[in-house]
Amino acid sequence: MASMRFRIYRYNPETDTGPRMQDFVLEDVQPGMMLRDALLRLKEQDETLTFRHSCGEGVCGSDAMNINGTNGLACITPLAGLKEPVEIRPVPKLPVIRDLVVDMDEFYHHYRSVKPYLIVHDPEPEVEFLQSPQEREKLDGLYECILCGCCTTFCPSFWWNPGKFRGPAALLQACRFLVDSRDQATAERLEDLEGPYRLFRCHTIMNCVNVCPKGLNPTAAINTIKRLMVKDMI
Amino acid sequence: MTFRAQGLRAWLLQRLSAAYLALFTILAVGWLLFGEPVDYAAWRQLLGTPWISVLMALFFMALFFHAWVGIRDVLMDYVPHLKLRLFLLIAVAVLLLALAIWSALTLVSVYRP
Amino acid sequence: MNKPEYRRFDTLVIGAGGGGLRAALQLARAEANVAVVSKVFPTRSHTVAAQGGINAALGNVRPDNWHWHMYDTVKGSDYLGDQDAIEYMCRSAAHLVYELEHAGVPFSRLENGKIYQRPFGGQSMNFGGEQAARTCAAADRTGHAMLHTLYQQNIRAKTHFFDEYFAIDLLRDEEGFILGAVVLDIETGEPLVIEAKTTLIATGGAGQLFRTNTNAHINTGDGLAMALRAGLPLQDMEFFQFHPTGIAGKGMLITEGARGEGGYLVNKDGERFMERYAPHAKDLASRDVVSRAIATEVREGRGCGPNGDYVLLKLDHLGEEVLKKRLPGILDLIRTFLHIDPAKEPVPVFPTAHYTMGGIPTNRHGQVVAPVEQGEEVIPGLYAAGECACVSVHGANRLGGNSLLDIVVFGRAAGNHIIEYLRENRYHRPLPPDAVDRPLARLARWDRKGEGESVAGLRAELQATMEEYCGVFRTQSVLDEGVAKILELERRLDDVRLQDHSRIFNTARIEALELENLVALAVATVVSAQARTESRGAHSRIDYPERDDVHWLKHTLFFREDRRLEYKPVTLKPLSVESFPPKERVY
Amino acid sequence: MPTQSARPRFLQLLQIRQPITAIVSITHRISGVLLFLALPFAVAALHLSLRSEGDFLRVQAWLAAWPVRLIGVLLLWAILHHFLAGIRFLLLDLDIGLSLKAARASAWAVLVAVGLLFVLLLIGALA
Repeated sequence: MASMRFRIYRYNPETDTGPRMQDFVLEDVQPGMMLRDALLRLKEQDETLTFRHSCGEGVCGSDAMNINGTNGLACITPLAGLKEPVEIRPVPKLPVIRDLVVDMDEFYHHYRSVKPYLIVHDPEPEVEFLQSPQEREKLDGLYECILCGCCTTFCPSFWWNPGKFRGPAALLQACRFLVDSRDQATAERLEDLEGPYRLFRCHTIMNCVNVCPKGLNPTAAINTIKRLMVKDMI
Repeated sequence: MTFRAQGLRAWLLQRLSAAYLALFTILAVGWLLFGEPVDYAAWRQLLGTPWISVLMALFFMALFFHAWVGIRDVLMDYVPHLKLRLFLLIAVAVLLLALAIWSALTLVSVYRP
Repeated sequence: MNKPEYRRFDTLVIGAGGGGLRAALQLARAEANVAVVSKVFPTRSHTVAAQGGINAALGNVRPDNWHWHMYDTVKGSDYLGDQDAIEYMCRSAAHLVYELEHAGVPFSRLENGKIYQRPFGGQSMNFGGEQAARTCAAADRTGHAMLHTLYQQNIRAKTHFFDEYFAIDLLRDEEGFILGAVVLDIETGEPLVIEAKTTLIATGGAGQLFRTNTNAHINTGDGLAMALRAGLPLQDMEFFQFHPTGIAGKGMLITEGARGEGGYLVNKDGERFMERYAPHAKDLASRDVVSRAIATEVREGRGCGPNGDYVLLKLDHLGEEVLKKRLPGILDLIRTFLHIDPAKEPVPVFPTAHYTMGGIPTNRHGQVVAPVEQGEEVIPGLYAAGECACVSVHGANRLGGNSLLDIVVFGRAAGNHIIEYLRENRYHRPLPPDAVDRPLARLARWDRKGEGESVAGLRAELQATMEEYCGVFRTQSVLDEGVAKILELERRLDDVRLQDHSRIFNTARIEALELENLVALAVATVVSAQARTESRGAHSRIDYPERDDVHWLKHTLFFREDRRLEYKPVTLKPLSVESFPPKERVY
Repeated sequence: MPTQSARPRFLQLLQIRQPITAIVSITHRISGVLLFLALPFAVAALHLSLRSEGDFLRVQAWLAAWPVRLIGVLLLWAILHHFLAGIRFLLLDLDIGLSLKAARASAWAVLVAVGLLFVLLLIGALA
């Protein structure tokens, strides 16, 4: 692979009235390169190209973007296998601050809204709470979320009701605390998710599962919450 | 069901009605595929069978509830303008209610000579 | 540039990794008015990438006690660690881990429901006896689990966050009090003056000094450089940890937990070479020992691969089941970046720049200290915690699992001391009108237009230079050359120009500011290393292969002014127990 | 500094590649809406078919008319799709086939099955 072509979404609020697409060519593409490596080299060509990134190994969740129409993390997306020109845009729906950088406030708002912290009413023991490996296993697939926003910004239900639908990432967190054997706020948490919007805008479209870079399954988490609600009702 | 159906109840209702509609559809398709072609008298007689009437009544109930939740979801998703959405929701509700009454009267009508 | 806005808080925390968040939590719970400034959204701080675990002598798997942990840490530090701080840390460890567990950290569990603990490098029972199992783990995502939990608890405590604000410089008055900092709102590109009665630096390490490193792009040692520019010294900067098992050529970290779970290293002959270097602890010797062993194998021609430039980490014998349960993140990482299956094939690894043992000198309350004629004094209003601080609990070499411990222990300690300080210092000291000039000038410097060198180019050169001239093995001539080269780079920094002069979310400008920080720290590192003519911990001199306790059992202090070095004694006296006197260090 | 509302948002649906699961979901919606629109006519037809023999025959004649047949073909697709995709959704609700792999496979299966049945039924009707 010698060179690769890119088309990248550009928007600079200080000079542009609207977004545009800019073409780039990257020479000397090495095998094994990830998209983030390519973007960093393109930034050397054009310093104004702006995107977030940090750890480079898919754990900090900074570099979520829309790559050839689908959401993913640039740092763990191999260049090999991307159709050219590689079209890169910001993740859908969130307001664009500049180029590929979006304002994630709305996303974080939903995250904070589900009370993503352990709530314990009983006095705490001197040592650790006991939790069996089986109970702990229930948190697998939930606690690993890196808040990159790939899922929520790829969810049509979030596109239509961004202010009211909590979105897959926040609901995954809600589930993470609901199923934690140490948490004692099950009833409040469930009650808070009632109503037609917060949880029930989910229509099992599963776009979230399709794009989660950590291979998590928010739809399964949402199912778990629904089941807990049904149980709670009965 | 209240107009402002809660999330869980609406969701459950849609699933339960779906299950019934699915079963009913299988039966109906079976009847269509393997049953004899009917004339008017046989048709009236069929729908005049009490247990068929019950199945039909349940079918319509499930159908309208299912449609209500489904269309409500569609409007909530695609009609961001709140007043327009409210108007459409009311229109759909009125329509479904009217259809429910009409189908109920129709189902009862076979028992009148 | 508009005139900056001013905001006032009791405490300004710079950095939202584990150290900053733990301190902020302590403060917010005490109802102090606390602002946390972070250049990335808090859960993207580099604590998130810590894998293996956090050390605490819970004794859940094998018998343990904090005193053994203390012994291991002192020995691991190659006796350069301050034993009062080490005792304090090891004594508090269990309590802090339980506290994290109560806060929600999803630790892996044992059958009896207690926290799972795995063996890690440099750990022993009975002061150098059998291998201990002291590292509490949440699979291989312990840092992620801790950072998210700490952020979540801060949400609950209603800590005030300034997300995506970059700290430019500290504010200081005539009497030496630190009064906050000037920060840059990355989104708007506007500076903001945050006045605070106390300021805590918790900005993490500077792994980006080296080309191949396990660190995130953001780990540019901003807080360390700020301290230097405020006239404060940096301590022990020559001690930079190279993690034995970075993915060869790429740098992604493979946790020591991989060896803790039973993985081991082999050379091209398939020999388990650590048996030669550390007959007792083998692959779980401390990191400096294992890194040197790997580098030696490669230097002596026993490396693997076409160029013989790495060794192999064998994990396949552990079986898919164990890998999935205990090392799921590693499994993913290796599959993503190497396209091989560690359950079937060994993994190419090589020592990779990992951790800044040195940093801003502090005492065990997190207060920043600076030398005065007789001894040292605290810098009023200034605290530091975590990787950017040098307490020093890690001395010349940090043990795996002690950094996550360090950040919570000293994050909390700093928080507690700040609460005390705030009780006695109820009012904001007046900010001298010219205090913000220097930070703003630093920012304005990048408005210069024209042609010049690029930030990315100089940064790459700096990293390559550091790797070549200040790597695992060092000699006088190499270090001398390294100092000359780094000073030349420092001079060339003045020729660097930005092409992007926009305001809104200008990451090019942030990287320029980061480059300034990196260059300052590179100078500190090579100059400190050049002077130390002994081998101790991570500082390994081929020309001075032995540790020299007669001349060098002391901490280096580097000052920016004239690149001056001073030294201060190591605290050998613990708080309540007997001292561990320096002795030969074998594993 | 532009205000939040002045900022662009990227949401050009044609440039977003929808996964197969999303395609099954949106077609489920479309088929549902079609069936909803057909409801009044279905009730009317039932009503007429039971009112008198003449009306019964008239309904039969209408149903045999070409324009109505064309709509009938569309509704046939809608019923098939809504039925099969609906069963898939019910199973997903029961946590059956909820992994990404299974969900994608079942989505494809629904589309293929609907297509096959549709063609078969059309051929059957024409024959």
